[in-house]
Amino acid sequence: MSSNKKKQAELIEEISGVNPLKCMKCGKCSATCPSYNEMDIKPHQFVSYVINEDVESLVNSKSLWKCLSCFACVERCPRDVKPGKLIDAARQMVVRQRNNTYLSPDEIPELLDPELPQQLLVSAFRRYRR
Amino acid sequence: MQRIGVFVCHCGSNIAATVDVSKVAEMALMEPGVVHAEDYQYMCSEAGQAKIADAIHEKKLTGIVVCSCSPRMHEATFRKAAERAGLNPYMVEIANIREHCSWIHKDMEEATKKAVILMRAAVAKVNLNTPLQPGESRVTKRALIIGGGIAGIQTALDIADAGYEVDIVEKTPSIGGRMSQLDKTFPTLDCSACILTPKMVEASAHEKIKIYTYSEVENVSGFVGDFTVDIRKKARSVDMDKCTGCGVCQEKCPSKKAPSEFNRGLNNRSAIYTPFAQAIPNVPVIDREACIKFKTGKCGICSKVCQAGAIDYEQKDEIITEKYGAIVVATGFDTINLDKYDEYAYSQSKDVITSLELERVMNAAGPTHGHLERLSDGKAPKEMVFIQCVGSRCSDDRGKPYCSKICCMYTAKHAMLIRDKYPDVNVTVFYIDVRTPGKNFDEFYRRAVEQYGVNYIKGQVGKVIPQPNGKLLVQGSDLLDNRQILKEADMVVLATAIEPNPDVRKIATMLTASIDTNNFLTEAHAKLRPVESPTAGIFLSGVCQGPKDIPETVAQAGAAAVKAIGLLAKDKLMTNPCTAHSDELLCNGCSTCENVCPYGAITYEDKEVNDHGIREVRRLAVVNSALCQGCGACTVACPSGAMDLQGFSNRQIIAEVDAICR
Amino acid sequence: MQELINRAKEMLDDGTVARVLGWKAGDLPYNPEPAYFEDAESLKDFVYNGFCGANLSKYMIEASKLEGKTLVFLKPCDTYSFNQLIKEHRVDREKAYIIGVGCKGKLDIEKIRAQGIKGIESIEGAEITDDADTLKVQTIYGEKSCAYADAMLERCHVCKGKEHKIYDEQIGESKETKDGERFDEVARIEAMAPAEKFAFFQKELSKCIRCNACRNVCPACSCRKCVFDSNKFDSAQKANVDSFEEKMFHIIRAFHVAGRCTDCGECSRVCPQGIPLHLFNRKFIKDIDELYGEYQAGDDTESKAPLTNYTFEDAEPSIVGKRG
Amino acid sequence: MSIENKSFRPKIVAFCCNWCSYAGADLAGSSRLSYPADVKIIRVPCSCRVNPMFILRAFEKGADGVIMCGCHPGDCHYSTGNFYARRRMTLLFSMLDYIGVENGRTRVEWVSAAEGVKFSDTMNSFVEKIYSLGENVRLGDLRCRN
Repeated sequence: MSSNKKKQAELIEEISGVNPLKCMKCGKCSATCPSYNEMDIKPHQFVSYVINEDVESLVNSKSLWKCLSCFACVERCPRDVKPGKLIDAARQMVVRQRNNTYLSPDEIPELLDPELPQQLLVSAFRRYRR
Repeated sequence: MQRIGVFVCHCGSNIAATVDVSKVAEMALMEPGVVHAEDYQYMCSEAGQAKIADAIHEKKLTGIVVCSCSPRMHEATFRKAAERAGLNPYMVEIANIREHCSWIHKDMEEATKKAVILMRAAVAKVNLNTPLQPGESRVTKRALIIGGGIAGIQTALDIADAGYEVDIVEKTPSIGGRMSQLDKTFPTLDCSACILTPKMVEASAHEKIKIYTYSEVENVSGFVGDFTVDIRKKARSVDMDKCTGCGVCQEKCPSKKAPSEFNRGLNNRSAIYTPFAQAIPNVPVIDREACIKFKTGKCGICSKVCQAGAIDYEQKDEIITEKYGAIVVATGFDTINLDKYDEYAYSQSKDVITSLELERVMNAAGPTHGHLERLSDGKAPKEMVFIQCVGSRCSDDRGKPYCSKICCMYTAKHAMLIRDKYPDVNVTVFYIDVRTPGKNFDEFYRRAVEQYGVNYIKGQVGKVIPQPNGKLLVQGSDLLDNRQILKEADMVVLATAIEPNPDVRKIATMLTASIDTNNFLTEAHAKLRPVESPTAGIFLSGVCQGPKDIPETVAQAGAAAVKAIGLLAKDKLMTNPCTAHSDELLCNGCSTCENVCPYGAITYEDKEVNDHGIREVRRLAVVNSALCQGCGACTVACPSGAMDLQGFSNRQIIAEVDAICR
Repeated sequence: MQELINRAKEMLDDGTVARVLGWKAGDLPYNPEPAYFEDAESLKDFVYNGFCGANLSKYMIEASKLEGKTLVFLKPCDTYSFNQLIKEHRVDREKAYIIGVGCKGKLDIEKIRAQGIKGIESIEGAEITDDADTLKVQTIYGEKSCAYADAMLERCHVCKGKEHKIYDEQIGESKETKDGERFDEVARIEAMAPAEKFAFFQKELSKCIRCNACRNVCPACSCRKCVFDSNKFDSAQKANVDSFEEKMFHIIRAFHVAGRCTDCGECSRVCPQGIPLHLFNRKFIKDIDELYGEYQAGDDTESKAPLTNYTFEDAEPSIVGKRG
Repeated sequence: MSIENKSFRPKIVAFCCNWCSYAGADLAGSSRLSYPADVKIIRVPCSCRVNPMFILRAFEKGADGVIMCGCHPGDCHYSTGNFYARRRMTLLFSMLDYIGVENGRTRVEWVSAAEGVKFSDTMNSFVEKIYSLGENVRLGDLRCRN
């Protein structure tokens, strides 16, 4: 069981490319987060959850789907830890587990605004196809 | 054939835990020329050195290999030991089996194998070593200090008090440096100027100290004991001998729109100016960029009002060339540029300031005459927010990876002073960690919290948003209460990271002193030689070597002075005998080597040679061994292989290569 | 040719020069060799024709040590070597009287033989004054012919130009012979796969018999004592066939002359095994031109050589891998 | 690092200048930043002391890789040494590449005295490269006589 927890934490690190040990617990991510009040686990806590190998709680958290992927925390993190990437990776894990329940390309409405940032699209798909 | 002794050091368990030292000694006996090999607990100890001496006597050794720590650590120790035992010190070579072997490898078999190979390479080299005799060079008994801040002033005073001549070169119009810009100092809350200005006066009045302000080091040549330095004295446009420092010119100057460097650009100064009232020398400078006379040719008011006739618009930059035995770098620091930290709105609001700017605001001689007020509207602030670690401890490319060290303490100082003087002002400090090691430091910080009610919140600020009503919305997080904070503030103070003065890289290059990726000058040894540069004769004082506060700076300044005095006290220096020399019979006289010599140590002479019976006059390269520093550039440039380097000869290096590849 | 002899006689007679450095006929019609002529009488053997490829600059090192001036005949490409030797203080300009001679491309007997022309008795059309585009070759099998251009040395196809870079006087016209690009062959090899490059050079270098002809003829290889003959590098272990110098000789030699080699092509001309040795030197020249700006050794006597010069922005060695 | 062919242990010679890179290697050591034991360091006063002949000699004697480390350009203890070294090595490496010797076998890195981490990283990646290239047969085989 514990090795499974470890694997999950490692998977998150691998998907996100983030080394959570670089975090110096400054809290700038939480300070900068526009969704902070909606979140049950706060951005700076994502990091310690991964360090403590408690990916399960992260995956089951409200925060997972409250993160706007605005990447303000990624932009401003002084230590290159980028909690936004961790949460994104956790979402990817969920998406992967659900296999083929997510959108297929031909389901994408044709009238999408071409100016729309791709990042927003991707994160929107992940959020609304729960 | 040499008679070589090999000595393998255990270094306690530092080497012996990963390298089978007795095996290395055993293998050494199979190497050509080796007549003695042994291993011992600590070769560098007195007993260890005695073993070397005994073996030299008993086995009539002509060469020594010590397998131990880095030659940068103990080469000198073992060479001296050999010399005391009657062997030429340059017959000693070190095989580095600690830093380059035992400390980085875990597998004993592998590390031992490598140690044997390193030993073989050293033995192969020693087999080709020849006794070398160091030459002598003279010591110019004068020191140069680059930078006239507290570090430079203190070093200069200490050296001068020991009886040696000292010159200070300061880039700005006055000595004093950053400390002169500070209001109070932690943890005693002394007035900065009150403790600094007496030192400035003392330095300027000292008969052994000469101060070149508004001057820069332009070129450095030579080497330890005998540097030649060109100093550019920038045109001041004021005759220093005639000026009485009355200040009338500054009052009457019609151009008053140049940002004051001393006040960090928070207010303006006249085109002819002294940076601050206690400036030394108290002689103004004309800023030619701002001066109407220089821009349009008309004006000349300062010249008209100057009763001493000291104004000289024709003055030109002057180059002074002087010789020095030692050079101390004391170039100090600046705060980093905040362009990359737009989230703190520094460029958007006048009420977001750096801590150094706050020093000027708090200072009676500053732009607000010491009144704490918003720079946008002059109103007294009610809510003040301090943000720590702005640009410090960043591993991205926006800031600096190191801790700037002084910010925690000066922020506590600022918070305390504000709460003391303006009790109705709320002060909030957003911190990541509060770092207060040092005598009376933590007590100081606790006083700010307990006695003065400064509100410390653990959590970095995410952004500062200027509001239409002129306030600043600070969005932070409180990590301990796990809540996000939105706070309206009247002023925000950024504890901006410090960085070495940007000019230091240029200076380091001139001095050939090593410098790290953060532009801090590298010390010769992090623990044991913290005030010396690896380049002989160059010493480090103050923040140019790493972040430090005033007491530490003064302590290091004194230490650098002692090191410089130790050098100046010598009459003669032994020169490195590992210099280039040219084989007369092989030299083509082609001048290729001369072109790559950085020291001008190679000249050409027409000399008569006897080349196996052929007597003829040839143009030959001659190396001045006093000038040669032994880099070896010429040896590779030489097409015929005539030029070789003593101590690192072609054959020696090839023997090492062969031994490693065997 | 007669004009050269007349002028040489004149200068010997009036004592301007003590000797003449030129070429004299060899035992075969196509192998004239460098020679000193000390009097008018000896000049009867003097020749100057299409086979006088030999670059006389290097001989001026020794001639500079002799009493009096030496009259030397230099072709346009030879003058680069002479300039380079002045730069390196190896020749004395004051001791030389340089007559820049015209050149219409020098011939390579191997190129003629390669066209199946064997048993050569005489060759017509190689004289410098001949305007013919064709060589008539009398052989023991009868008369054969061959286009002049097809018999030219490789270096003449990429000729650096008709201009003499240094001279006291000029005699004779030169002809444009360039019909190829100097670096084409180098570029062709550069484009090969590593294994292919290696196979190419291994094949070529394996022909080497270490006769040292390339070194002896090279005007840049003018060291009093070659590193390969000194014990300074442990590189002179003659007994060991598998020794350092055997393997690395040509690379090291090319490196030693890098930035100094004028690309005179003498090494390839004299190699008895026909190894295209100039491909090493020219690779360095191409790299120097591309990385540090165009540089022609011997263009002048003052400029800094590329290997004794630098800029802060110089390419890093890793560029080698990046260029692909 | 994955070492596929365990029986192959490369010989790697590293030339390090005394003032920066050798000190950087010392720092790597005192910081216990490991790199494979295949690397053996030769101390030279300056990178400009490294004669291309030394490098060819190493290859000829069986080295599988040669790396030269010096002070960063502009930081040379002797002011200009590494500038000359940079040109020399660029031309030498280009020549080796030209005759078909794999370019990965030679490298130049600028490592300051403060860059222990860089030194160790550099050596790790260089050794890995040499493992991937395998034994150096070409320079040993490039002889003038068969």
